[in-house]
Amino acid sequence: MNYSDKVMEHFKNPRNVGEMDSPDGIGRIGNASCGDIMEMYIKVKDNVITDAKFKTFGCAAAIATSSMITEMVKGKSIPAALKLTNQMVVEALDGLPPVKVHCSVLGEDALKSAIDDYLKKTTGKGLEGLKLKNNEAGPGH
Amino acid sequence: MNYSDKVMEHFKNPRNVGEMDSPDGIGRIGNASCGDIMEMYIKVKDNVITDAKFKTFGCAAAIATSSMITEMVKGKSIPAALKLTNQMVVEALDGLPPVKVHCSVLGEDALKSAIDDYLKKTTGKGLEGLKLKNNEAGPGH
Amino acid sequence: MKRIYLDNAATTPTLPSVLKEMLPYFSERYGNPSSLHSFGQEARAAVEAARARLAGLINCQPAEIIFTSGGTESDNAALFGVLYANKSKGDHIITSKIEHHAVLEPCQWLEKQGFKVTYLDVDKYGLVDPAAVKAAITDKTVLVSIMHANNEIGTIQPIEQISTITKEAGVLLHTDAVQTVGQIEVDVDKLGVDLLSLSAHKFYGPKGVGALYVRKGTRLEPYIRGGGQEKRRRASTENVPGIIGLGKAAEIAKAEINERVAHLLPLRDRLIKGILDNIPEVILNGHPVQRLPKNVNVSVKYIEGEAMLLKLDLEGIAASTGSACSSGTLDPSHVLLAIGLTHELAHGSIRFSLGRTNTDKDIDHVLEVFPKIVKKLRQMSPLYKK
Amino acid sequence: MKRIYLDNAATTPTLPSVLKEMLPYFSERYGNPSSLHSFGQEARAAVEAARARLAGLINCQPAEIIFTSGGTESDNAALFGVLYANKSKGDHIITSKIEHHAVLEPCQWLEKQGFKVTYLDVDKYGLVDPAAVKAAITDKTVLVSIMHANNEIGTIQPIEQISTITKEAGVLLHTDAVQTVGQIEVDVDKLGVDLLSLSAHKFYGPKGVGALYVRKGTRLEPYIRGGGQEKRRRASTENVPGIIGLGKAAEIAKAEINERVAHLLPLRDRLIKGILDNIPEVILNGHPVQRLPKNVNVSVKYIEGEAMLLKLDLEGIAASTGSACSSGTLDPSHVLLAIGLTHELAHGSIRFSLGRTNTDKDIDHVLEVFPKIVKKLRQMSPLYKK
Ligand SMILES: Cc1ncc(COP(=O)(O)O)c(C=O)c1O
Ligand SMILES: Cc1ncc(COP(=O)(O)O)c(C=O)c1O
Repeated sequence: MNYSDKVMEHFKNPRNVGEMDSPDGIGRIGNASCGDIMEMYIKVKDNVITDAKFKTFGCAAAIATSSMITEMVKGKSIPAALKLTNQMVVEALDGLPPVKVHCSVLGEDALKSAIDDYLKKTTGKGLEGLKLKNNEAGPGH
Repeated sequence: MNYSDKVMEHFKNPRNVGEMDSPDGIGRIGNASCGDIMEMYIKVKDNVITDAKFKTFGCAAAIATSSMITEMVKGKSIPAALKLTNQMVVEALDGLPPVKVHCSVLGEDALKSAIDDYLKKTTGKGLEGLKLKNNEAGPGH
Repeated sequence: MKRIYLDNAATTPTLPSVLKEMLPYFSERYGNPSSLHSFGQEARAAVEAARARLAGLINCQPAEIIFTSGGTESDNAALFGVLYANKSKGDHIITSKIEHHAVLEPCQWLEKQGFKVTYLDVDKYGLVDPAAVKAAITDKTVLVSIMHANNEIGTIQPIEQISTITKEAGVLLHTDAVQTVGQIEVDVDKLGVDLLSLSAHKFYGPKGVGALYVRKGTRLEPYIRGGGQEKRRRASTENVPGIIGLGKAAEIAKAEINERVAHLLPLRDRLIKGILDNIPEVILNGHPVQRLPKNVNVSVKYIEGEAMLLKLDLEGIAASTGSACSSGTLDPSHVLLAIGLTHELAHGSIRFSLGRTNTDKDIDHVLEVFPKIVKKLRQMSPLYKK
Repeated sequence: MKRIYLDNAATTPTLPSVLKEMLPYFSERYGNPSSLHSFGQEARAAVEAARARLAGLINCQPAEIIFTSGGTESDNAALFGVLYANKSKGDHIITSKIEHHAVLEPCQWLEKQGFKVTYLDVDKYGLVDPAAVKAAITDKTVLVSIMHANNEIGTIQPIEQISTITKEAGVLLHTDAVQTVGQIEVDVDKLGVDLLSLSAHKFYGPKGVGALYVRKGTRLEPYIRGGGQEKRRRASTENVPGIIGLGKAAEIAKAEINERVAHLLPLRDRLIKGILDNIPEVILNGHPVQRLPKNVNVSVKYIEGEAMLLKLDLEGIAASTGSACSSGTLDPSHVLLAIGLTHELAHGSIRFSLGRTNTDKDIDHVLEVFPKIVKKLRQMSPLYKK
């Protein structure tokens, strides 16, 4: 596969791998039958994402995307994190092969699901108008 | 073309090329539209073919066949010459490529036409039951 | 870093001795075999010598061999050529669900043109049941096409049993032997097939050249049309160096075939055993015994194939996977699904295919590196709960 | 004996510099470009570099190039692929009577499947009349296929004028440029074509590899089916060494093209003049000016082509003929008949096709030897009356 050095670097040394003790939000996206599952955990303090972790079943692009997006959201406020698009993740990775762009969509969706989960837990209602780009599976699927 | 050495030898050095002054029989077979024309001239004395010559428009196989058949009939009696088949010419040439076997048929036909012509001139009637194998053209065509 | 090539089912290196025979036919003996002059005739003679060598490997007459551009064209030409040439006889093909795409896609195209295709199921080992072939034959059946051995899981089909049935029924039998020619014995008479596809680059010949064996008397419409080459059965200026390479590869294969099998079987079995013993929750795909000597295919639970493949590549080990992530489509290998694997297990498959030069040391290295890779990826997997 | 190769329209030697670039891809960088590991990726990169080189030669985007097994496959794939992909639009093809068999035979096959084909006449020089193309277009016409230059008589067609017409009519235009790519300028935009066939071995690349240019947006069904290669437009493991050879041959052709033309034109014209001046009753076939720089084709009255060819071969000169005697069929060249030659003249044709390394000395030799051969054969001919 024709991956950028950045993708390979994140695949070789993924950041923020693992589960989180008592996370403030959890997002789970994808399913094994399409070959990708991402779980994202966030810690939030004063409306700012202070930590993020992930577990991913998937290809190198899925793993690199997960790693990159957890790096990108750390330190961002919830509104700022919500502005993160899969396109920005792809750019941060110096591009993805066309057939792999859907992995970055999963990453964006996993993050949004985690924020949705956090909001539900704290405000009782989830992300307004939450629409996941990847229509294969909803949160918690 | 995958010709035997014998064919190539007769093609390079064809025997008995040329016309004949006052031949006793002339056979002409084939036509230019199928790419082969053979003219055969025979001299007959006491029912024996004492000389044979040819002119041929055609490929190497046609030329070699003509050369070989003129060699083969010289010294043969008319009945013996009539027993000459294209198969015998092919064998004498150490074989011909399958697509070229029709050239040897032309040779046999040219010889028969020449004998037919000789018989017509001498006896007033031609070769009984003359059937040329090559149905493209009759004698003198 | 030493690189270990374990993807011999995808392609093999051209043997130096094969390349050596090809070389003069590029820039020196470059004639077109259809040309009548001496340049052409020396090329023609070389092509015919190569045909005889290949005939020697699969035990047929040289005239029964049509040179093609590879296994895919051979498969396309066989299916298309038999069906169109026998339209008056019938319109029905029987094949299996685990054929190579080079058979399946032409079948799908033929269906669009009105032909009928039966795709037979296979059992969990990937075996076609000869009785199912028999049951599927109708009076409209023209051709049965069952591969000799599967490229992914290595299962070898009971072609001899199937040919007994097709002969009885008066139906033609084609086999895609791309994965077996040069690897195990392939004898068209013993197999009893009427058509057989092969490809040079799968057994140490060059890429871009293959052949279709067509039993004498079998009616076949040409697929590539336009000239008198290959006795009007396959047009186009012959790939002379490629054909010579194929001929030489066949000659070497014939001499080496027993040696090749004897060399690979213990390596294959050690690798299978080593993986199954050292990594928990791994299953072997394909038949345990009726299996290509070069083929090892396992599914590793909880992790995905492309990730494994790339981790192995980073350690210098070249392998392959049936995961969808590697193919650019959303579906994993149709073969792995057909033998009953879940999508998850199909995505978690990895294939090692061994070759002539692999050694015990190579196996050692894989067995050292691979369990660690699996462990790392599992630690990252949300599906894996220790 | 020095051999003089004057059959460059049949095939050309692979340039040593082309072969040199191919060599590592046989036994060292042997990966399958579809493989994800490093062996595969280095092969993939090389294939894409070759694609870019070829795109540079014909002035297209790399993505518009599909690699094939040669000119014949490219022609088959173009005709079949366009007609089947555009079935809803129409069913009519327009072509000419002097196309290569690689175009004519697929047309005949398509006719059997119910498609309609118009075969346009040509004038005595072998030119297609653009007005005739225009007149033949109906609302069912999908494709016009007219060759860029004829392989036998060298006549170059007015493709630019034809493309003005096809564009206006909204009809696709294919050209068989097997004889022009690498020989004269070929620019797909200047020509205005939608599809173009080429073959490596006609311009100093290896045999068994070619390409089909398909303008972006043109619908095309694949012809060789079975895998995701070439963006699903042509299945089969890529012929990596062959493709790299094609790329290198393209790069060299681009650099040399003006030089090639400048070198061949005077040689061609000297040979034509020399033959016409020194041998009575000879006619030049093809167009006197709109003609491939390499092509000399004459008909010699009263004698047959194969005999001339073999006599020349005995003198070390390699040529070609349109005589039936060379083809194994009963009919002489359809091209020579289409330009109005009698059977006798068609049988008496001989083609010399020049190449990169031919010299004035070679021409001298032909002009010394050929008249003598003609004289000898005429002395043997029953048609020749001095
Ligand atoms: C079983 C099988 N059939 C057909 C093919 C196609 O062969 P090729 O790539 O030479 O066209 C392959 C390999 O790709 C194969 O493994
Ligand atoms: C005009 C033309 N088209 C097509 C072809 C076929 O090319 P190939 O022999 O590479 O298949 C040739 C040469 O044989 C040709 O001259």
